Amino acid sequence: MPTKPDSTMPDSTMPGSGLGASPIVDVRDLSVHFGLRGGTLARLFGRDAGVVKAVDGVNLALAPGEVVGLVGESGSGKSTLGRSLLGLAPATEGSIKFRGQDLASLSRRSLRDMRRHIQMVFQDPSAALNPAMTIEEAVGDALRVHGMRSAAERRVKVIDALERVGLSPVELFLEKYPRDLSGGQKQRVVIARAIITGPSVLVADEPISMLDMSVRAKILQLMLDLKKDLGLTYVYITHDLASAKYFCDRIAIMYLGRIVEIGPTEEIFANPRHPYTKALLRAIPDPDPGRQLPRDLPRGEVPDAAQPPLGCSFHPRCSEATDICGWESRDLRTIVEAHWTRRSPEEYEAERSLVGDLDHLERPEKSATLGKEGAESARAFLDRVRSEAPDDPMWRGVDMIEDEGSGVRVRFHEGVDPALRRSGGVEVACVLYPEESEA
Amino acid sequence: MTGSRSGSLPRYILQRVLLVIPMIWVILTLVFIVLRVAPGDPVSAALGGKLNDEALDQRRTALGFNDPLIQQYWDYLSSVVRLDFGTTFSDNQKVLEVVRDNGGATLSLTLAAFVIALLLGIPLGLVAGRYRDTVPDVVIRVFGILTYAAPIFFVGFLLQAYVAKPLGLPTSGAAGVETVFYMERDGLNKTHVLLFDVFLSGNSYYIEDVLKHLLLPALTLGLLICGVFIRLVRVNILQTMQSDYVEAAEARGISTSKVTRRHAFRNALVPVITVIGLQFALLLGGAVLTESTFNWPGLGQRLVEYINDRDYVAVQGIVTVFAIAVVLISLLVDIVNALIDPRVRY
Amino acid sequence: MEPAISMEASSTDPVISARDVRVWYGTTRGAIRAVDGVSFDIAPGETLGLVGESGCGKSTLGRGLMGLLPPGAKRDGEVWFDGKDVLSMRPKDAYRLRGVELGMIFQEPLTRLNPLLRISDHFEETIKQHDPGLSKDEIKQRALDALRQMGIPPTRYRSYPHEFSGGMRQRLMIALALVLKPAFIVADEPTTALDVLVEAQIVQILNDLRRNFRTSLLLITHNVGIVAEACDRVAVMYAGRIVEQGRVADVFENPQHPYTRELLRSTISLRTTGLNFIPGSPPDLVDPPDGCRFHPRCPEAMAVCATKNPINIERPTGGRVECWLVGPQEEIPEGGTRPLKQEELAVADEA
Amino acid sequence: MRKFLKILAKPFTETAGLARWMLVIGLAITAVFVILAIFAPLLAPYGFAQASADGVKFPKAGAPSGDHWFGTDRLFFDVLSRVIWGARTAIEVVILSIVICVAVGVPLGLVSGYYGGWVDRILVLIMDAMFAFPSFLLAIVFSFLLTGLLGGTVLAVALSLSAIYVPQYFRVVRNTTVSAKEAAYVEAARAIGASDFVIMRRYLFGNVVQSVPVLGTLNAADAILTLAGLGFLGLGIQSTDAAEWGHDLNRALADAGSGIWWTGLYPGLAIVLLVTGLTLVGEGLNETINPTLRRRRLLPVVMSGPAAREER
Repeated sequence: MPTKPDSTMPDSTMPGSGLGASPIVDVRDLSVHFGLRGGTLARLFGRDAGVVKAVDGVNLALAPGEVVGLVGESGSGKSTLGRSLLGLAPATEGSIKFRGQDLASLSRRSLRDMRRHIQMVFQDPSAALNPAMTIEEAVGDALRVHGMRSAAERRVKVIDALERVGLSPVELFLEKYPRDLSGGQKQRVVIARAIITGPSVLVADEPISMLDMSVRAKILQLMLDLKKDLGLTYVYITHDLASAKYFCDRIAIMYLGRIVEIGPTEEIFANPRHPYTKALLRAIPDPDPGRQLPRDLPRGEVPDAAQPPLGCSFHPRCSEATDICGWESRDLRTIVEAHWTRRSPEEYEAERSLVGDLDHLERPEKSATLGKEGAESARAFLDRVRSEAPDDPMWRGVDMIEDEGSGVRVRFHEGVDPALRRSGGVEVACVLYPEESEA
Repeated sequence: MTGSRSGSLPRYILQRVLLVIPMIWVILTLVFIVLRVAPGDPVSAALGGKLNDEALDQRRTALGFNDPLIQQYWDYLSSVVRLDFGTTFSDNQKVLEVVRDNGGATLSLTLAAFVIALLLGIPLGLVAGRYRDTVPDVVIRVFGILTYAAPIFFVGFLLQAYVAKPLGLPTSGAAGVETVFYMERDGLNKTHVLLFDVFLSGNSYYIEDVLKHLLLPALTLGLLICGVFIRLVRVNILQTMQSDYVEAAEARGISTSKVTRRHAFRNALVPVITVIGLQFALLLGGAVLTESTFNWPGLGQRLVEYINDRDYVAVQGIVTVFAIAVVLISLLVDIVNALIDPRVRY
Repeated sequence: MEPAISMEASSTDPVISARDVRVWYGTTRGAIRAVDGVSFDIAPGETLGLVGESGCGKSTLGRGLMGLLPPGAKRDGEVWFDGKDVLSMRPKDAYRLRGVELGMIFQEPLTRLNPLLRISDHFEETIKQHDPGLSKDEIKQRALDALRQMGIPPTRYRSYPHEFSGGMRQRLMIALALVLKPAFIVADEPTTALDVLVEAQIVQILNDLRRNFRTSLLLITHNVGIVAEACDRVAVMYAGRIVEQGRVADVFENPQHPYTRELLRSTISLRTTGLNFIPGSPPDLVDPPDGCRFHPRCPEAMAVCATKNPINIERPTGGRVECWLVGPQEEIPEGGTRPLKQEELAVADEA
Repeated sequence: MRKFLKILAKPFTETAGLARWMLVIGLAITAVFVILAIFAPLLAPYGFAQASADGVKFPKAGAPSGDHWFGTDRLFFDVLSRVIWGARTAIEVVILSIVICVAVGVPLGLVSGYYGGWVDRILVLIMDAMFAFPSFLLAIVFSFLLTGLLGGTVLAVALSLSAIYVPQYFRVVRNTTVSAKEAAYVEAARAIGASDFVIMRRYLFGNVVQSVPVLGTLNAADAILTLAGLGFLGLGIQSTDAAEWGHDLNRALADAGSGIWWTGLYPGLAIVLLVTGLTLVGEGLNETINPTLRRRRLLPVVMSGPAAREER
C-alpha cells in the first residue's frame, strides 16, 4: 500500500515565508468581478445589473513543486481563482505574476503563449473535449496552437503524452472520439493535453469529482506520478476535504471569494480554526459506521454573491459568531422565518399580522424596523422569538431595540470584516483569532 | 435562506414597452434604407416614361426627394411619429386612409383565419404529441405537412374549382354588392371592419352574406397556419412529456390525465405562444396571397396593386404600418408570456 | 432458485419485499440487463442504502420499484407491498399507490418541479389527487406542516420553484414526498447536486425521517459515507445484482464480498493513507461475464468464479452475500478453488 | 472516405420507424424533382415557352391527351413541359438562395455570437426585426426592389429569398455559438492557448453548423412556397424567362370556374409534392439531430423464461 509520497513535498510549506527566493506563481490582492446580466433593456444597452465579486482580494504564492488546495463550496470563487491563473478570468484588480512576469502586462498573444507553462485540467472530462475531434487531434491541438506544424512531429509527442498518462496501447485510442471512452479515460486524455506543452504549473479544477468512486484514486495517483516525473506544481481545486487532505501540501479554505483560512495541510486538519473550516470538516460523510452524524451543522446555504452579508460573510451561518461579526436586517428575517417554522398555523397567522411582510428586510442594513401594531406588540413578538432560540448568535449582535413608528427598530452592532491574520501555523480571517501579538 | 427573488411584473412590462421604441426605430430605418435609399429615385420609377425630365425634377423637389438623405430620413421618422405615412403617388390618397379603408378587410380575414388555425391546430398538435407514433399522430402530421406544403393560391384554386360551386359560395370579394351598398348608405360602417359592423347591425342577411364570403378565404389562410401550429405544439408536447417534472408528478401519483393537462400541455403552450406571435406575421404575409386569390379588398391586395404601379411611397407607407403592427403584436405576446411564466419576469 | 431472505427485523413484516426483480432494456445490441435478479426486504422505518459504481443499475432498480420506467423497459419478478404485487398491478392501481404509499425523491430538484406552478399548487395538486374530499384550508394546513418539518418558513408557500436555493428545493421535494406520509420512499442520489454543508443537512433530514415518520427509505447513493451515516442496512450492487447486503456496521466492518471491500478501500476519506482502486470497469450489461460478474476485476477470483454463478447465502454475521469465497464449499466443483489466472487489466478497460 | 459515408448514413442508422420513413420518402420525392431539374431538356417533351411543334400550333387550353399528357394552357404551352421546366427554376433558385444564406448567415452568426458586445447587440436587433417582419412581405419588398434593379432573373429572386432567410441562419448559429462558447471544451481550447480564430474554426464551427442542414431543408421548402407566391403575384421570374409554377397558377386561377382544371392542378401538385418532400427530409433530420425528439430504437426484450432463472 503506497503511503503519502513524502519525497515530493517541498521543504517548507509555510505561507508567505520560506518559499525560497521566488514563488513560481504569485497572486497579489487579486479581485475578479463579474457583471450580472440585467433586464432586457439593460442588456440592450450593455448595462450590468450588479457586480459579483467572484474573487475578492486574494493573496497566494505557489512554491515550485508544491500542491496547494483551494477548498470551498460552490460560489466560493475557487474555480475563478484557478481560471484567473491562466488569464481566462481577467483580473479586475491586483496582479498575478508567473515567474515574476505580470499576466496583466502581457499582450493577448503573449498571454496565449504563456499558457504553455500553466495548464488546466477540468472537472467534467466529457465536456472538456471537443466531441468532433479525435483523441489525437484533441491532444495534438495544444501543440498545433503553439506552432508545431508537422503532423508527424505532433504524433510522436501525442503518443508520448498518452503513454505518460497510462493510455496504452496508444493505437487503441488515437483515432477514437471522446464518446467512445469511459470517464476515467477521458480525464486521462484531458491530462495528456495539459502536459503535452510541458507546463510547470497545473491547475486541476475538481479533476475527480465527476468520476466514479473506483476511478478517483487512479486519477489522483496518476497526478502524483506526473508531478514526480515532470516536476509539476499543482493548484488543486476541490470541495472535497478528504481528497485535499491526502493530496495537498497546503490548503486554502475559500468562502464567497475570500480565503478564510490557509496553512499547511496537517495544521488545518489537526487544528482547524475558522468556524467554516470546522464545519466543513464535520460535514464530510465518512464510511466509518462508528461515526456519529454531526448535529451542529451551519444553517442555510452559501448566500447570493451579488449581495454578500455585511461584515464577515460567514456570520449568518456561524455558530461561534460574536457581536461584531456584521449582523444586519437579513439575519433578523432569517431568524423570524425560522421561528415561524416552529409555530402552529394559527400562531403564525397571528404573528404575521403583527409584523406584516418581511420583504423590506431583504435590503442589507445595519438596523431593521419591525411591527405594524405598535412597539409593545413588536417587542413582545421579538421576546417570543428570542425565548425560543436564546442562544442564537444573532442576539449577540443586537445593540438596542428602540420604539419607532408603528413598531420597533432593531439596531445591530457595527460589524468587522476580518482580514487574514497569522494564528499559530496558519493564517485565518476571523474575529475570534486576532493578531498573534494580542492573543 | 435567500429571500424572494421574484421579479416584478409591472417592471418587466415597462421595460418591454420601452424596448418597443428602439425596435420600431430599427424597422423604420430598415424600411427607409430598403425602399428609399436603395432603389434610387421613386419619382422616375413611377412616372418614368410619362413626364419629361424637367417635370420629373419639379416633382422630386416638391416631394422632398432632392433633399439630402439625412433630411429625408428625419422627415420620414417625424411624419411617422405624427401617424402620417405619406400620400400615394399613383392615386394621390393618404396612406392612412388607404389603411383605414382596406385594413378592416385584412383584419377580418386574418382574425378569422387565426381562430380557425388555433381551433384546429392546437388540439390536433396536442393529440399528435400525446399519442406519439400512433396512427392518429401519423395522420395528423401528414395533414399538417400537406396543409403547410400546399400554397395558398393552390388551395384557393382547388376550393374555387371543387367546393365553391357545389355549395354556392362566393369566391370573390368580402361581401355582396347590396351588403356593401346598404351598409354604407345606412351609415352602419362604424368600425370600418365589415365583419364587426354587420354584427353590430344585427341584420342576419348581412351577417350571413359576410360570413359566406369569409368562409373560403379564411379557411385557406387558416389551414396554412394550422400546419405550423400542429408541428409546433406537437414538438413542445414531446419535450415536456419527457421532462423531469412530469416524471416527478407521476411519482406523486397524479393521474395521467392531470399530468398531461396541468404539466405537459400547459408548459408546452408557453413557447407556443411566442411562436404564435411570430405566426401572426406569417399570417399577414399569407393574407397578401389570399386576398389576391379571392379578390379580397384588403390591404395586401392594395399593396400588390401599388407595387405593380411602382408606387414607392405607398409601398413604404403600407410596409411601415405592417411593421408597427408586428412590433405591437410581439409586445403583446411577450406580456402574455410574462403573465404565464414567472421566470420570464425576472 | 428462490433465495430465502433473512429477516433483520423479524418482529414486523417488511414494508416492501422484492423478489428476483429484473429490469431489461432492449437495444440494437441486445437486452441491457440493468437489474438482473434482485431480492431484498425493507422493514418499517428502516433505511436501506443502495451503493455501487455508476451503471450498476441502482437508479433503474429504484424506478422499477416505483413503476416509473421508460418505454421499452421490461420488468419481471415481484415487488410485494401491503399484500399486493406492485409489478403486476394495472397501471391505474399503481398510480393510486404512488404518492400515498410509495414516494420518490430525485437527484436534481429544480427540474423536478414544474416551473410554472407555485409551491402551493404542487402541494394542493398532490393532496387533492389522493384526498379529494379535503377542504382548501385543510390542504394548506397539511402542506404547511410538511414544509415546516423541513425548515421552510410558511412565508414561502406561494413562491415559485426558481425562487429557492438548491438545498431548499431538495427540502421542498422531500416535503412533497412526505406530505401524504407514504410508507416507503425511494431517494435517488438526493444529495449529489448539492454543496458539502447542504448535503450534510439533507443527510441529517433523511436520517431523522426514520425516527419521526416511520417511513421506510431506499437511499440510492454512490457515496459510502452517506450510507454509513444515514442507513440501517446496506445493499451493495454490482452489474445488476445485489452482491452483499446486511447491517451497515456488519458489512462495512467485515465485508464478505471482495467488491464491497474494494469499494470501501477505494473511497478517499479523511483517514486515507494510501490510494487504492478497483482495476477495470463494470461490465457491459448486454453481455455480462459468465459466473460471478465481478470475477474479471476480483483480486481473489477462483476458477469456479468464471464458470458458475455464485449462490446467495447467509453472511456469517447476518445478511446475505453471493461469493464463492464465502461458500457454500460443497457446491464448488473439483479444483474450483485454485486461483484464477487473470490477464493484466489495462487502462484500456478502465471506467 | 469511410468517415464521410458514416456521417451521411447517420440519419438512417440512428432513426427508426416513422422518422426513417419520413426521411426516405422525403428524399425520394426530392430526388425525383432534382432529376427532373437536371434533365429537364431531355425529359420535357417541349420547351417551356413553346406553342407549336413541327409547325403545328398547340391547342389553346386543350384538355389532357396523348400528345399533351397534362393538356395545354391558354398561351398554347404544354403544361407537362412547364411543370418539368418549373422544377429546374425552383431548384436553381432555392440552391442559390441557400448558398447565399449559409455564406452570409453562418460566419456572421459565429462572429457575432462569439465576440458579443455592441456589434452583436446591433446585429441581433436588426436580424430580430427582420425575422419578426412578415417574411413574405419582406420577400415582396425585396423582389420589388431587386427586379427593379436586376430584372426578373433567377439571381434577383434568389437574392430576395436570401434576404428573408439570412436572419434565421444568423439566429440559429449565433444562439448555438453563444451556448457552445460556454462549453468546457471551448474554455479548454482557450486554456491551451488557442486564438479566437482557431477556437471559432476548429472548436465552434463544426459543432455549430450541425443545425444548418435541418434549417436548410426546411427553408428550402419555405423558399419554394415563397418563390411560387412571388410568381403568383407576378413579382418573380417572368413567364417568358423561365417556367415558374406560381406564375402558371396565377394564370390558371381564371380557369377554375370554367372547368379547365389541368392548368392549375399540375403545377399546384408539383409545389405540394416538392415542399412535402423537403419538409419530410427536414423533419426526419430534425428527429435524428435534436436529442429531445430523438427516440432510440427500442427493441422488444425477450426475457429468458423461468428455465433461465433456474440456472442462477
